[in-house]
Amino acid sequence: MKKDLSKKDGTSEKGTLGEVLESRGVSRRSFMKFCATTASMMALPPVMIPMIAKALENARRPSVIWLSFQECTGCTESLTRAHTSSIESLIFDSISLDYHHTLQAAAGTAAEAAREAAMEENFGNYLLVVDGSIPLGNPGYSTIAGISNLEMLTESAKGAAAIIAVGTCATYGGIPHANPNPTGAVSVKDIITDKPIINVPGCPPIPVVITGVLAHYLTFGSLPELDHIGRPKAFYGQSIHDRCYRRPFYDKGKFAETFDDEGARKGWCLFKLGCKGPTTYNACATTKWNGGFSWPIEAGHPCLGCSEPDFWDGGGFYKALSMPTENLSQTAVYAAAGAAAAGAAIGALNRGKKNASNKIHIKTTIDDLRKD
Amino acid sequence: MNTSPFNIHTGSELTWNVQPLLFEVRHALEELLDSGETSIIDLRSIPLAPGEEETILKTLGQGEVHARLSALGPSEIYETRYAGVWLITHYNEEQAIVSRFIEITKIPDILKSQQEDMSSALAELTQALESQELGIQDT
Amino acid sequence: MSASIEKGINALKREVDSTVAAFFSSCVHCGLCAEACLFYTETGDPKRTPINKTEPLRRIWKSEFTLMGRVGKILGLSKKVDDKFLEEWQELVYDSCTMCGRCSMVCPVGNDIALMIRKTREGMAAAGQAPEGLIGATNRSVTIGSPMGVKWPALKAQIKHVEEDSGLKVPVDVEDVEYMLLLSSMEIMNFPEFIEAVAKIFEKAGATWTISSEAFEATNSGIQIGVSDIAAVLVQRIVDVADKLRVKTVISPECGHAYTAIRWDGPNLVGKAFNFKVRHILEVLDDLSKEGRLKMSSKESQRLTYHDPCQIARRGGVIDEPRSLINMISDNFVEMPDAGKMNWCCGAGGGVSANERADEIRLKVFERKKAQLDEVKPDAIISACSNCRIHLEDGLEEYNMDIPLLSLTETLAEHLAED
Amino acid sequence: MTEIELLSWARGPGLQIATIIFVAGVVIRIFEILLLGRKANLAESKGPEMSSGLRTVITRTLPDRTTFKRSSVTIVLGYIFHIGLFIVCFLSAPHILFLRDIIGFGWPSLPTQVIDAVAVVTIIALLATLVNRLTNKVMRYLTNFEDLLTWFLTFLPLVTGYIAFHRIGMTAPTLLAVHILSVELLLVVFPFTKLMHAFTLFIARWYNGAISGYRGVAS
Repeated sequence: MKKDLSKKDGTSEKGTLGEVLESRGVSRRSFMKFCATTASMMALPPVMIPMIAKALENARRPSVIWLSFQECTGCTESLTRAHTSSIESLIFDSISLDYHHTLQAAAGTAAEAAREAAMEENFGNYLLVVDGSIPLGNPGYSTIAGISNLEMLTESAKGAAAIIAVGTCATYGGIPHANPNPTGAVSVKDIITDKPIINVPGCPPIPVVITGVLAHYLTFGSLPELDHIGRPKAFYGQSIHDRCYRRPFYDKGKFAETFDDEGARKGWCLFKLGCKGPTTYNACATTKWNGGFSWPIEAGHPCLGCSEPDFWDGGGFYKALSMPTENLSQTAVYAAAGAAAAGAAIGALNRGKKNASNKIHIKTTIDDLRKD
Repeated sequence: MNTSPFNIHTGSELTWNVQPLLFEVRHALEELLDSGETSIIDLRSIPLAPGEEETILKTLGQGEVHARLSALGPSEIYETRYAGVWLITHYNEEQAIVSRFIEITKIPDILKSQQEDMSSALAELTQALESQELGIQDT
Repeated sequence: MSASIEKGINALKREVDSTVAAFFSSCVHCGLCAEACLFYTETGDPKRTPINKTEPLRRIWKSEFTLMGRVGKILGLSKKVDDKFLEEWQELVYDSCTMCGRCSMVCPVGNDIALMIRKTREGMAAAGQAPEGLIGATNRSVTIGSPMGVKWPALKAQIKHVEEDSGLKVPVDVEDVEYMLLLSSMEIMNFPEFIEAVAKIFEKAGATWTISSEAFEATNSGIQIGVSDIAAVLVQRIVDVADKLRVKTVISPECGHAYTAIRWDGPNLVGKAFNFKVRHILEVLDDLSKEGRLKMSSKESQRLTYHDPCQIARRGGVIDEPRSLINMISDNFVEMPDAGKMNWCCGAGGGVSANERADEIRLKVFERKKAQLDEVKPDAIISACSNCRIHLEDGLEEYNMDIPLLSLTETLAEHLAED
Repeated sequence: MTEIELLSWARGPGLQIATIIFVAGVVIRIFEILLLGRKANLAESKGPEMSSGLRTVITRTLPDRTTFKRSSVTIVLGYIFHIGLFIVCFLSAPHILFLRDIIGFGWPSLPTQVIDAVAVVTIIALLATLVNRLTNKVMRYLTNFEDLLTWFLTFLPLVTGYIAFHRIGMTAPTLLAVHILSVELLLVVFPFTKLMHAFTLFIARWYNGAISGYRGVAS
């Protein structure tokens, strides 16, 4: 991708991916290896490898514009710190990343010119990647080249074929959106409603998932199947809990109670330590991190639920999911105390009522047994 | 079994994926024998506990054939102790594993010479012969 | 003055206390009480489910003494207690319940349903919804002194007969004696042998006793109809005489509800603990036996069973005494299934026998007792309640069974050792 | 409102509201009952009140032989769903955690498979209870809206819990939120319906035992 970014004119190499690879002298065998790995990356079954090969061969390189708003650059870091293999660079070689203000060599007017040129040239066909949330509170909270995030997003979205929202900030507002949300941060889908949006949440998202989504678009020229909150089902189809290798401990009722007890050392379930695995949908349990080396739960830390909306406001990372988020015992004690007073008052009312009944009671005699 | 650099133990309890996977391999081998149908299992699609992959590889063992590719980084391909069951590991140029498959087939396709490569090989060879660039004359 | 719905509602309000509130709060409508009630088991009519009979009291509790009920009342959602509703319930509260308390023993949440029905009757009676038969009996109790209209001259005549027959003296209005014997009208009219039996036993035991000419009636219609004020008047008569004669112990005769009335409800009705003890005749006899003052010379050879009168056994706590007494005179004693505290009612207690309207159902539900008897096939049935006895005889006749009924006291007297 | 927001509401403000209504309701109801008081018994006693009452609190858990024979279906179903509810409510790990957070201590849990199986049995027993309620002559006669409402509100958390555990139909946060909300609904309704028997039956049984015991009868 560096090759592309070094080109300051903003144009992209033309031709199909097959032609690009051929011109690079990539052998068919290498290409097959690339396809196999891509299939694995896209979480597609291996039987689809030949189909992927055929599709990739004829794929055209799309222009990609990457916008970064209120974010920490963690998403970009995640992507660029992914193992710099020739395989993944092939994926990036097969797109034309025309604008990414963190990565591109161009700056200032030239950079913006590149963006505008790419948008114009590929109007209706380019992919828009967004990381970071958009502040609605005051346009001055976050600007690029004097343009507010909101303006840049709406303008860039007009000609986009599709938008990929990368990271929890772009997908659901993320940490800027967390209570009390001082900037009025919102997600991409809160602003753009007339374009297909793929949400790739995570704080940050797994790099392979980002490339996987790109590969899917590249391979099939279409968006992958999405779940009810816009996430590709291939990666977000199952909860962490369902795919967690520690799940059998949950089922057996074996839990780590603290971070340094026997259960923690034996690798038991982290539910009691606040693991959000049961309510979090992501691919960490299978894809893992750092090139498949490990992932948070394997390292002994509960899942934070970072790929879910509002994960920052979920009542505390170390509070188990089944626990109330607020201090209920205090509530209960106050309620009981208040109710005791109320109960005493009602009790007095009841006794008063009974006393009144006793007072108006006149001794019953045999003359009172029949109605007149 | 403890492959983690952290002090996290992975006892024998963490092997529940091993058996089902081996059963799947056996079933695929049966299919191969009966109908000639080949299968591939993507080891990346299974949520393996630390140490499980090693157990699977250890169980499958190594057989007679062992090949090494140099294509976009190295790849290691060998037939396991069970004929027809192959293990394919793709590495990138930094020697990190990028994907790993168990393939149940007579010979993995990727080992075979590819049609397109043979075509360009033929062209290359022809060109080399024509331009006398084979360098055999000056021995 | 007269009865009115307002008085009925007021009476129900007066009856609500913490027990009633706890009971109604706990009912889950499981229906188990129905299976404990012979009025349901023998008719199969779900209306007669015990807890359903307490509906008038429940409505008042709910709308007057619960948080949601008060809110509901303000919103006009509470179920009305009016004349029409009470009239509809009359047959359930009086004709279909003997207050035997078997339901109170099976309720899984522990509701004393019999107590709740007793309380419900207070409201029914005050609202003028008591059955005619019970109103009549109550009137006679208060005005004449006995529900059956028995007056002192009648008893005096019976005493004379007894004295003539037995040659024993029956003490009347004697002060400072150990025991004062109460009688039920039923015994005076139908079973004067009971007086003779007591005279014989006390003679042998050397106990001092008396009958009062002013207050001899043990039964209490006020308890049955459900008017505590009237029940208190009737109890007070006994208390006054017992205090005047300075007796140590008042004996409740072979009558079920009389025992409840004087033993358990009495002091609470008059609002004062008694200066004397109250014992059932069987308790007295058992005490005498334990002291060696009651000796038997012979035994019954026939197969005997014992019918536990509800108010004496389940609601009275006199369960072991009759058995140890029967064992003195029988080697052939068999228990009916569910005997003792879980015994099935004969079907005529709690004012049902005084309520002619209930005659038909009273005999219908006797089938339960019949089934129990069919299992043990006794030669004779012993009981310790004249009301049970008369109804059992009625029932046996209705179902063409020929089993004689015996009074335990009388049977003991027959086998008394002649020194 | 997103599903995670819904879950957060259920675990936060929702639970607060439900707890306040539940605790306050139960306390008020118990005060309301006990403060009505009852008259001291002036009759000479034949047995103790306190110990007799406590004995009945325990013994009334078991039916007498004849009653069991006559109503075995109702009784057996009652046992199954009550014991099942107890196990599912108080012996499953997430529930113990919930309670530990409130009362400050926990206890060992049962394995998930056991809880799962018990939940299924309890659900079936509750369904059978409903069928029994609608077919049994007496129960059908006694049944009112409240009986059906409380049945439903007891059934709901079981089913939503089962579905949430097995993740059927919707995603986990929604299912968990729905489960917690169903429990909140149950808590809110609890003090004002016959569900109160869970507390008042101890009072009722004690009174029953005390009244009987005073007369020398073990009830």
